[in-house]
Amino acid sequence: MSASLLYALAGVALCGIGLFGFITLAHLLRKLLAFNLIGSGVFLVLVGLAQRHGEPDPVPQALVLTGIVVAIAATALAVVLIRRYFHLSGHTTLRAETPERVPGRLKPQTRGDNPE
Amino acid sequence: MRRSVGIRAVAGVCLAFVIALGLAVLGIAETPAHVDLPELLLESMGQSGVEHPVTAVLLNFRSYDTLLEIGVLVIAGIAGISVSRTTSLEDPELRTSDSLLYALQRWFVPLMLVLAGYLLWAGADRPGGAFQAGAVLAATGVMMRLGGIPMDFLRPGILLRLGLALGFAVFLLIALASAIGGEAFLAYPPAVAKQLIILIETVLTLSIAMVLLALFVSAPVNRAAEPGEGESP
Amino acid sequence: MILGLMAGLLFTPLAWAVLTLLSGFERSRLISWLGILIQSLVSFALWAAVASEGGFHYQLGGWPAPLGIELRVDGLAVTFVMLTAVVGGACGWHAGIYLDPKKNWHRYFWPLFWFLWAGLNGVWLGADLFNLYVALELISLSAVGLVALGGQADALRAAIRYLMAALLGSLAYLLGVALIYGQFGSLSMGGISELLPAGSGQAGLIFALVLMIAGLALKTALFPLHGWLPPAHGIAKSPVSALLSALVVKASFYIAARLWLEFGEHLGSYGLAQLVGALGGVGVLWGSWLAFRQTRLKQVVAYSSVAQIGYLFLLFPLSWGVSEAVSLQAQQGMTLQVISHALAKAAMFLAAGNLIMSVGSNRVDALAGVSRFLPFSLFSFGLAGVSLMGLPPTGGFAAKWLLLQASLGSGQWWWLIVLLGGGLLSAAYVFRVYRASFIENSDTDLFFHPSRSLEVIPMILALLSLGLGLVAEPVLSVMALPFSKGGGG
Amino acid sequence: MTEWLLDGLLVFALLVTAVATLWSRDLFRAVVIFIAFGLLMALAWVRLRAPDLALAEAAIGAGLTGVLLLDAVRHLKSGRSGRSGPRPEPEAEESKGGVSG
Repeated sequence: MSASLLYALAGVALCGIGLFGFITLAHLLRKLLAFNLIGSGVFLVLVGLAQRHGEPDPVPQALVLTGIVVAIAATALAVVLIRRYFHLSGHTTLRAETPERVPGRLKPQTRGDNPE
Repeated sequence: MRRSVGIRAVAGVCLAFVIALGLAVLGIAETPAHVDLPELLLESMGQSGVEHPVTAVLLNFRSYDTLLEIGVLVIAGIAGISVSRTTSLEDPELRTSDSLLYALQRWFVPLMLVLAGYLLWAGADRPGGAFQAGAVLAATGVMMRLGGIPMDFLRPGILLRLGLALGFAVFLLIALASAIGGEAFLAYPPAVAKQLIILIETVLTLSIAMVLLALFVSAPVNRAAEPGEGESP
Repeated sequence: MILGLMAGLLFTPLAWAVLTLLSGFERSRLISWLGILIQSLVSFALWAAVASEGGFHYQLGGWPAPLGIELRVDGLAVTFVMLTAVVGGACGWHAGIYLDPKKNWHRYFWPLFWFLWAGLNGVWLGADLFNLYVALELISLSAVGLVALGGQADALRAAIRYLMAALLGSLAYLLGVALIYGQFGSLSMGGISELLPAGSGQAGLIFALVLMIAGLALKTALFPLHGWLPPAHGIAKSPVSALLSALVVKASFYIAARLWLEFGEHLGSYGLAQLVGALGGVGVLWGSWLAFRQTRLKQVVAYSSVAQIGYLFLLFPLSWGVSEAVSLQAQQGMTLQVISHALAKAAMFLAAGNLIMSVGSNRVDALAGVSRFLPFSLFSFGLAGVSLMGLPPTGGFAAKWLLLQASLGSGQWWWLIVLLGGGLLSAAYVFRVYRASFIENSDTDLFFHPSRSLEVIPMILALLSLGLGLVAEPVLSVMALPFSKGGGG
Repeated sequence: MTEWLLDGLLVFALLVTAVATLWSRDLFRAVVIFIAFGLLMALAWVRLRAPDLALAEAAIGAGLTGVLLLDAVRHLKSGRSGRSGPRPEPEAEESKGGVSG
C-alpha cells in the first residue's frame, strides 16, 4: 500500500463522515460544512487513487482544481441564499414549514406577478 | 426516541457506504490503470504552449471544462447579486474602527497584490495560476472591505457586471476565434498558444476575484434592504 | 460547414449569457429573442445535417479523446438539442412577455436562462465523464438561481433545498467518476466502454456505477429521492417551472441512461435493473396519487412530473439482458417519453401560469367557473393532459405503447400495471382540474385575460405534443442513428 | 518510516478535525476548525505532490470559504432578521441533529 492510497482511504472516511453529517444535521451552515467535507473526500479519492503508484498525475490534479472552484462557487451561492432566507424568515433550518396560505381569492394580479 | 433510531439507521447506512467504498478503492488499486494518461500527456506537452502540466490540462487539453467552470462561477455571482437587494454596500457593522487592522492593511494589501501577481506569472511553468491568484486577489478585497474601505465598483451596476463577465467573455471569444480560424472550438494555433493562455489567465484572475468578491459583498443584507426595492444601477 | 455549426451551437448560448448580463431587462429580451432564433436555426441545421450524414465526434481544442474532451454528436444527442431549442425557445419567448420588466431583478433571468441552455447542450453532447459533471453543475446552479429569482422566503427555502439535493447528487456522481478514472485512467465514455470487458465483474466498478446512477437519480427526482422537486418546481415563476420540469430533470436522467446503455451490459445486473425500474414504477403511481391530492394548481403539475419521470426509469429493466429489438423499443419509448413529456409539461406549466395570473390564485378550487370565460389556456392545459394520460394519437401514447411492447417482448408483464395505472391516475388529476373549472353558479366575475401571445405559446407546445405521435417515425429514425460509432469529425 | 508516521498523523488529524467541525457545539468554533481542516488538506496535497492544489486549497478552501462562513455565522448569530418575524432558533436547536457534543 502506498501513501497515496492512504489518502484515498482518508477521503473515503471523509465522505462517510460528511454524508452522515449532511443527512443528520439540520442547521444549513452545518450542512454546507458537511458538503465541503464530502467534496474534499471525493477529491482525495480522485487524486489518491489515480496516483497510487506514487507518480503524480496532472490530469486528476487539474480536475480537482476545477472541482474546488465549482465547490466554492456553490458554497458562496448557498451562503448568500441562506443569509437571505434567514433575513426573511428568521430560520436557519429547512424544517419549519410556513403555514399554508389562507384560502380565498386574491385580486387579479398584473402580469408576471403570480402569487406563487 | 424515534429520532435516535433514525440517526442510528443513518449511521448504519453511512458505515456500510464507507466499507463498500473502501473495498471498491482497494479493489481498483490492485490493478494498474488501463490507459496511461500521464504518458500521453507528456508526449503532447510540447504542443501545449506551457511547461507546467496542470496548467496545460486546465487551459489547453481540457480547456472546455475550464470555460464551463468559469461559467459556473459567473452563474453563482449572478444568482448571488440577483437575490441581494442591497442598494447600499455600506454595512455599518463592517466599518471597523480597529486601528490595528487598518495599519495592518497598509502593509498587507500591497503584499497580497504582489503575491497574486507572482502566482499568475508562475502559472505557465510552475505551480500557480489564475485560480490561486484570483483567490488571493479576492482575499485582498475581502480584507479591504472588512477594514471598511468602500469599494464602489462592487455596487450592482454595469461595472460589476462587466467585471463578472470580462474573463469569461475573453475566453469565449478566443474559443470562437480558434474555431473560425479553421480548427475546432478552443483549438488555439500552436504558435500563439502561450500568449493566448497567458491572456486568458490574466483576465480570468480578475474575473475570478471579482465573482468571489461580489458573492462576499452581496451576502450581507441590512435592515434597509427589503425585497421589491431592487437595485438602482 | 458542420464544424461551423458546432462552434455556433457551443458559442451562442454562452455569448448570449454575457450579452444579456450586460443589458437591462428590455434590451436583454430583444437580444434573447434574436438569440433564440439563431440558436434554433443552428440546432435545426445540425439536426438536419446529422440526420442526413450520420453522427460524428467533435474534438474540442483539437485534442483526441483520452487527453482532450470529445463531444459525441449522434442522432439521440441532436434530437435532444433540437428538443431544447423548441421547448427552451418557447419558454424564453413566454418569459419575455410574462416577467414584469419593472422588477429589476428579473433582468438576471436572461443570463441564467442562457447558461442553462449552454449546460443542457453540454450534457446532450457530452461524452467525457468529468465534463458532464461540470455541465451538470452549470445546469444545477443556474436552475437554483432561477428558482430563487423571486427572492421571497418560500422561494429561497425551495431553492436551498434544491441546491443541497443537487450538490449531493453531483458529488455522488463525481465519486463514481473518481473510481472509474482510477480503474481506467480515462474519462472518455466511448474509450471506457471498449475497455470494459477487461474489467467486468469488478465489484469496485459496479459500486461506481451504482453511485453515479444514485447521484443522478437524486438529481432527476426518482422516487424516493423526489422530495426537493415539488417545492422548487411549484414555487418558481411559471416559465422557469416549465424549463425545470421539461428539460433540467431530463439532463441528469439522460446521463444515467447513457451510462446504463454503455456500461450496463458489463456492470449492471438483473437485480439492479429491476430495482431502478421498480422505483420508477412506484414513482409513477405515488407521484400521480399525490398530484391528485394537491390543492395548489402548480403543485399538481409538479407532482405529475415526479410521476412522468418514473416512466423514464423503466428503460433500465427493459434494456438489460433482453434482445436487441426489445432494447431498441425501450430506448425509443424512453426518447419519445422525454420529448412528449417535455412538450406537454412545458405547455402545462405555462398554461397553469396563465390561469393563475387570470384568477389571481394558485389554488385548484379557485378555478371554479373559469370555463365560462373560455380561456384558451385551459384548453392548452387539457390538451397537454391528454398527452400525459397517454391517449392516442399523442406522443405520450406512442411512448407508452413502445414501452408496453418492450415489456411484453421481454416477458416483464409487471410493468403493464405501472403503464395502465399511471395512465388512469393521470387522467384523474387532469380531470380534477377540469371539473373545478367547470363548476357553475360560482359568483366569479373577475377574470384577467392574459395577452394573446402568452396563450399561444403553450397551445403550440401542447399541439406539438399531441401531434408527436403522428410523426414518431421520422423522429425515431434520427434518434436511432449510429450511437457512438460515427465517423471522425 | 517517519514518512509513514507523518502521513498517518496527518490523516488522523484530518479525520478528527472533520468530526469536530460538524459536531462542535458552537457554530463559530465549527467554522474555525473547518479552516484548520482546510489547512491540513493543503498539507495533504503537498504530500500527494500536488502543489497547485495545496495553493488553491489554502487560498480558496481554507481562506475564502472560511471568511465567507465566518461572516455568515456572525450574521446569523446577530439575529438581525429585519422583520418582526419569528426569532432565530436558539443554539440548542441547531445542534439537535448531532449525536455527540
